[in-house]
Amino acid sequence: MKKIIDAVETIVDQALDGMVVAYPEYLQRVEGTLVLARSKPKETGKVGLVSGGGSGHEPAHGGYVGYGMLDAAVAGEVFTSPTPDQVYAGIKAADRGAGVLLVVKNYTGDVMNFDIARELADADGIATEVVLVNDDVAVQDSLYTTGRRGIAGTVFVHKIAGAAAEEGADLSSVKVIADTVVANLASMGCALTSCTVPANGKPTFELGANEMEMGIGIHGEPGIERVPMMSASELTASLYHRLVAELSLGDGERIAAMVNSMGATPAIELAIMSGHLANLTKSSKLSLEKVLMGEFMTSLEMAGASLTLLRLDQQRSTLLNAACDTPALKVVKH
Amino acid sequence: MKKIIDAVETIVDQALDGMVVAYPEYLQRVEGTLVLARSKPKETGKVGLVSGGGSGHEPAHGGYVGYGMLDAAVAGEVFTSPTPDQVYAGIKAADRGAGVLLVVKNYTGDVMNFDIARELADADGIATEVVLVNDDVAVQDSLYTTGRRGIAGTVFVHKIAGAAAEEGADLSSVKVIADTVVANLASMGCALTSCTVPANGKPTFELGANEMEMGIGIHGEPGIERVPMMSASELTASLYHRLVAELSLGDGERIAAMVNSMGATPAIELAIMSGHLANLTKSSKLSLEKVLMGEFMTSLEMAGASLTLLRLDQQRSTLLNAACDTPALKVVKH
Amino acid sequence: MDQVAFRQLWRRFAELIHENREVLNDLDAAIGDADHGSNMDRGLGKVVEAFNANSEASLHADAKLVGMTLMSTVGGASGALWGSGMLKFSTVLPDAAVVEWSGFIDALDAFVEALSKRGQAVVGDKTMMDVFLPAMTELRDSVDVQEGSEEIVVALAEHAKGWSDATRDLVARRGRAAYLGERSIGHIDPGSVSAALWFQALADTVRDQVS
Amino acid sequence: MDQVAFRQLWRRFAELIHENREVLNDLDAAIGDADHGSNMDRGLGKVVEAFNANSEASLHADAKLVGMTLMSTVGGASGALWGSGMLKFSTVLPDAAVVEWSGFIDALDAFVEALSKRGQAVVGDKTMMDVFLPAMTELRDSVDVQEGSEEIVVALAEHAKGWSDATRDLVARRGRAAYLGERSIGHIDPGSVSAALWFQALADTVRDQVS
Ligand SMILES: Nc1ncnc2c1ncn2[C@@H]1O[C@H](COP(=O)(O)OP(=O)(O)O)[C@@H](O)[C@H]1O
Ligand SMILES: Nc1ncnc2c1ncn2[C@@H]1O[C@H](COP(=O)(O)OP(=O)(O)O)[C@@H](O)[C@H]1O
Ligand SMILES: [Mg+2]
Ligand SMILES: [Mg+2]
Ligand SMILES: [Mg+2]
Ligand SMILES: [Mg+2]
Repeated sequence: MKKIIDAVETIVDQALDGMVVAYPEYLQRVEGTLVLARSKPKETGKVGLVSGGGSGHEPAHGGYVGYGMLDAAVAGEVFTSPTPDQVYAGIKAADRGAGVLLVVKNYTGDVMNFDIARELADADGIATEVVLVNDDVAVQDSLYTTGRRGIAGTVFVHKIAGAAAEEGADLSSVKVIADTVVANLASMGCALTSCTVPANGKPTFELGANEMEMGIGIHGEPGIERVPMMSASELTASLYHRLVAELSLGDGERIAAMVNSMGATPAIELAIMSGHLANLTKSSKLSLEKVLMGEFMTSLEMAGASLTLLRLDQQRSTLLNAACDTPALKVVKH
Repeated sequence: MKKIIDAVETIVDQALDGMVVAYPEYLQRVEGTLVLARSKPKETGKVGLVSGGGSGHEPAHGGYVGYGMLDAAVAGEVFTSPTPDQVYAGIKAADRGAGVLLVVKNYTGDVMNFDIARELADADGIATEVVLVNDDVAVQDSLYTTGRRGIAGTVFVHKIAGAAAEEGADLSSVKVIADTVVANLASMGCALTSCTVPANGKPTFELGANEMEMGIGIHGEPGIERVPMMSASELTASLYHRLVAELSLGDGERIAAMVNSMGATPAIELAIMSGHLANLTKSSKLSLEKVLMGEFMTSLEMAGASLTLLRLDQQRSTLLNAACDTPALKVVKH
Repeated sequence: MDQVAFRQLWRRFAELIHENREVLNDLDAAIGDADHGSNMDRGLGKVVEAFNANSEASLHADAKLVGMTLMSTVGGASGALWGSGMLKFSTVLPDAAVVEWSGFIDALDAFVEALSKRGQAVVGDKTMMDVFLPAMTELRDSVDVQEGSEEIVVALAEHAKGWSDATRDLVARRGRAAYLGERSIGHIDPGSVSAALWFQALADTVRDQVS
Repeated sequence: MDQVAFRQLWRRFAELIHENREVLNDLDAAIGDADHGSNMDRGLGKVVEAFNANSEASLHADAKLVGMTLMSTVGGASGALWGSGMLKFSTVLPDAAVVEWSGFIDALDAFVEALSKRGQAVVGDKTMMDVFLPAMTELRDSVDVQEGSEEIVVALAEHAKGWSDATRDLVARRGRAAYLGERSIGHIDPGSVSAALWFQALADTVRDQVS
């Protein structure tokens, strides 16, 4: 395992301090916790947004704390959901008196830890709502199992719900907007290499020279299928058609997309995928209004990429394009 | 070689198209060339800025095209300097009647190809100046050899010279400012893994499980020394002290820094380095006014990082903090 | 069971987890995210630290200390489950230094019920519940037997290991492994292994008490 | 030399570079950035394409076509050097279909001078100039010999290979390898190898003309 670290035990703590070093105008650390909160909290009376999860997904989640997106981000150990006390600290940091929306990716651990935190917040009189993100279409949705996972599409939830909260929408409205984002959101990813969980010290899985893993989650876990390497064109098309089918996107519909690197895959490859995406949307007569390309939800140093599609309506489009200013995502008004 | 590509020959062309797909509000491609130019050119009468180099350094160089930074970026094949005709096309795209500053990293190939392009521009009556970036302190400076290389510090030149040009400074003033940036700039990088040049299909060099390569350039070439892996603390200190010595930085001086990933090294590791950097500057009584942390000048999917220090004075500080809006770097006025 | 035994049980569990840390990570790597050993080891290390730093007045307080510590240091699915389970466990234990065997089983019953409620997993879902649920049945059947019956807990530890091993053939329906569907077949569930190790720790503790 | 021979020379050079593409990349990987073979191969492939698409009226025009093509397709240090060198070369060649051996040598002289001027490298700097500069001296000495003297060009090709091999022991002072300093010792300079291949192509062409 080759990583620029000091000790496995201190990675998360050190990294959070380093985030504040790099982004002091955006972030402060809530003392004694693994929570990053806005250095300039939003006005009282507005709904707070908290997101979080295991570390190792940088810039998620601290990178999305700032104007127009999150109010606080809660970090767990690498690939381990944060504990309820930490989530609760995040809720308190985000609460400006109008309640707090928790953005939770649908993993058992995240769901349970955030639920316990909500119970604590309840006891303290802080109103909370949850939006459960489950955009990963690689996984079958089912009532009888854990259902679909939340992956990179979560960033769209941060952006759109964050914009609504910034505009002053109340808690239940922000939740409704966030839920409709999720209802119109689909993602799928692939890995070209595994990543190495620092505490484990070796790659989580091994891939042959000509193999890729389709339908991976974001915890470096194996995907749902191992297939031979594809070209950029084949890969983009295969992900795209799957997402279009899941969302039943039809002629003339408006979409936003995210082409996300899992970590090691460089921007030049994402750009090639983005080119294919533009051509694919043209062929299916979809109106591609926005592409987020880059590292948004990573799995440490894994090579691979994910594609996300979001169906837009006027409201989501407006909120998506609303100004925001965070370390990892800035929408500047021209 | 596992990459999300279609064919080695079309990588650069496809990636440039993809950049326009992702950033249509910032970039347009100059038809028939490998040049990305601002989709909204700056006012006539202002100095143009052109930078460029081999591809594989994304977001460099197209990612820095936009308000307050570059006017055009010229791409070569992966790790190969662009050809003079392409550079000349970039110059023409950037020229708004007040001449063009070329930001050139000090590699033989870049220097010669940009020089030939200047001869073409000369013949056409477009005034050009060159700033030669040679921030890599791993390499001995010498009149009798190629001298020092230009690496990640180039981004500071884009930012500061770009801000001066945006403010309306004339060509010779912009060049003077750019030259003083270079005179106060020092960088050094390391690799934990090699990258694979697509056309070559295999890693450029091999590193043992406990080895790192110090003083690498940005073309995936071997560095100046192979050493055992260091901790984040040792690595940051070793790079830092080398840079401080080169710049003869003393008590109370103001600096900006860049903690740059070579590609695969994730943000969590950069953040750990940034934390150490902040402590180191405190110990040496330097005033660390700005940290750029992230992927700014990469070498495809290489794991590793570089550290850059820039001595600030009031002028450089003001220009560094001036608003800019490009795909890869945005300074938003709060 | 008294406080000494209770603490010994958890110290022993911490040891077993620490020894099996890599095994648990590897099992989790196959069908999850490779952190179950690290998570449990981190949390139980903190439990031992908490024991060393605090001498609580009662079993109730001890169990609460365990629950709070696990809840705030393990993280992930196992942290929420073990944490809230042990907090529930503590509410059932008396504010005293000793509890009857039957009282201990009642507390454990509350623990398992809390897990069921929180995690919604049933037998066959390929989770730690594949150990805890049958173990509870077996324990409840033993409620009349004297505390310290080495036989019972040793047999239980062995059975727990078997129930854990049997998760190998199951398709995961809860937790992170559920995303793998059929691909989860052929791998033992890591959480069931740590659950079985807890019963091993119980057996070891009772054996020590007796001898 | 006539246009047929001139084009054959470049076609042969293109072949040799293509065959040695990986060797050149590997040499460049050791002390540079692993692209010299790809760069030259890309450019020479385009030269062949340009030949196929254009029948120029003169040697001057043919040479200019080569220069423009290399200049705009090779890139890197070698592209700037070969490109501007061949453009210079073309200015010295007559607007005619044939040139005397001495005229060819004059053009080559201009080529090498352009390289020296652009690249500032001298013998011993571990670059293509370690082949071109001594080769020019040897050619100038042969200026009175009849065109088509197979002996001379075959010998020259052999010497060129030797000069290229000898770069192995040098410390690079120009080009990308210079950054490696002492570490560049022990590796042959890739640009010197492609330069030597050019002389090989020249020898092969002359041999073909003669036979
Ligand atoms: N809903 C659930 N109910 C009971 N146990 C569960 C549930 N989900 C997961 N588990 C257990 O948790 C274990 C995984 O724990 P761990 O790896 O520490 O957390 P995570 O899955 O969040 O990484 C699984 O092996 C399984 O036994
Ligand atoms: N200043 C120079 N003068 C002459 N030849 C040079 C000079 N610099 C580099 N070269 C030659 O160029 C070769 C490298 O070419 P190439 O790999 O295509 O370009 P780059 O170094 O830009 O990647 C070297 O092997 C060397 O022979
Ligand atoms: Mg986990
Ligand atoms: Mg090159
Ligand atoms: Mg796990
Ligand atoms: Mg090269």
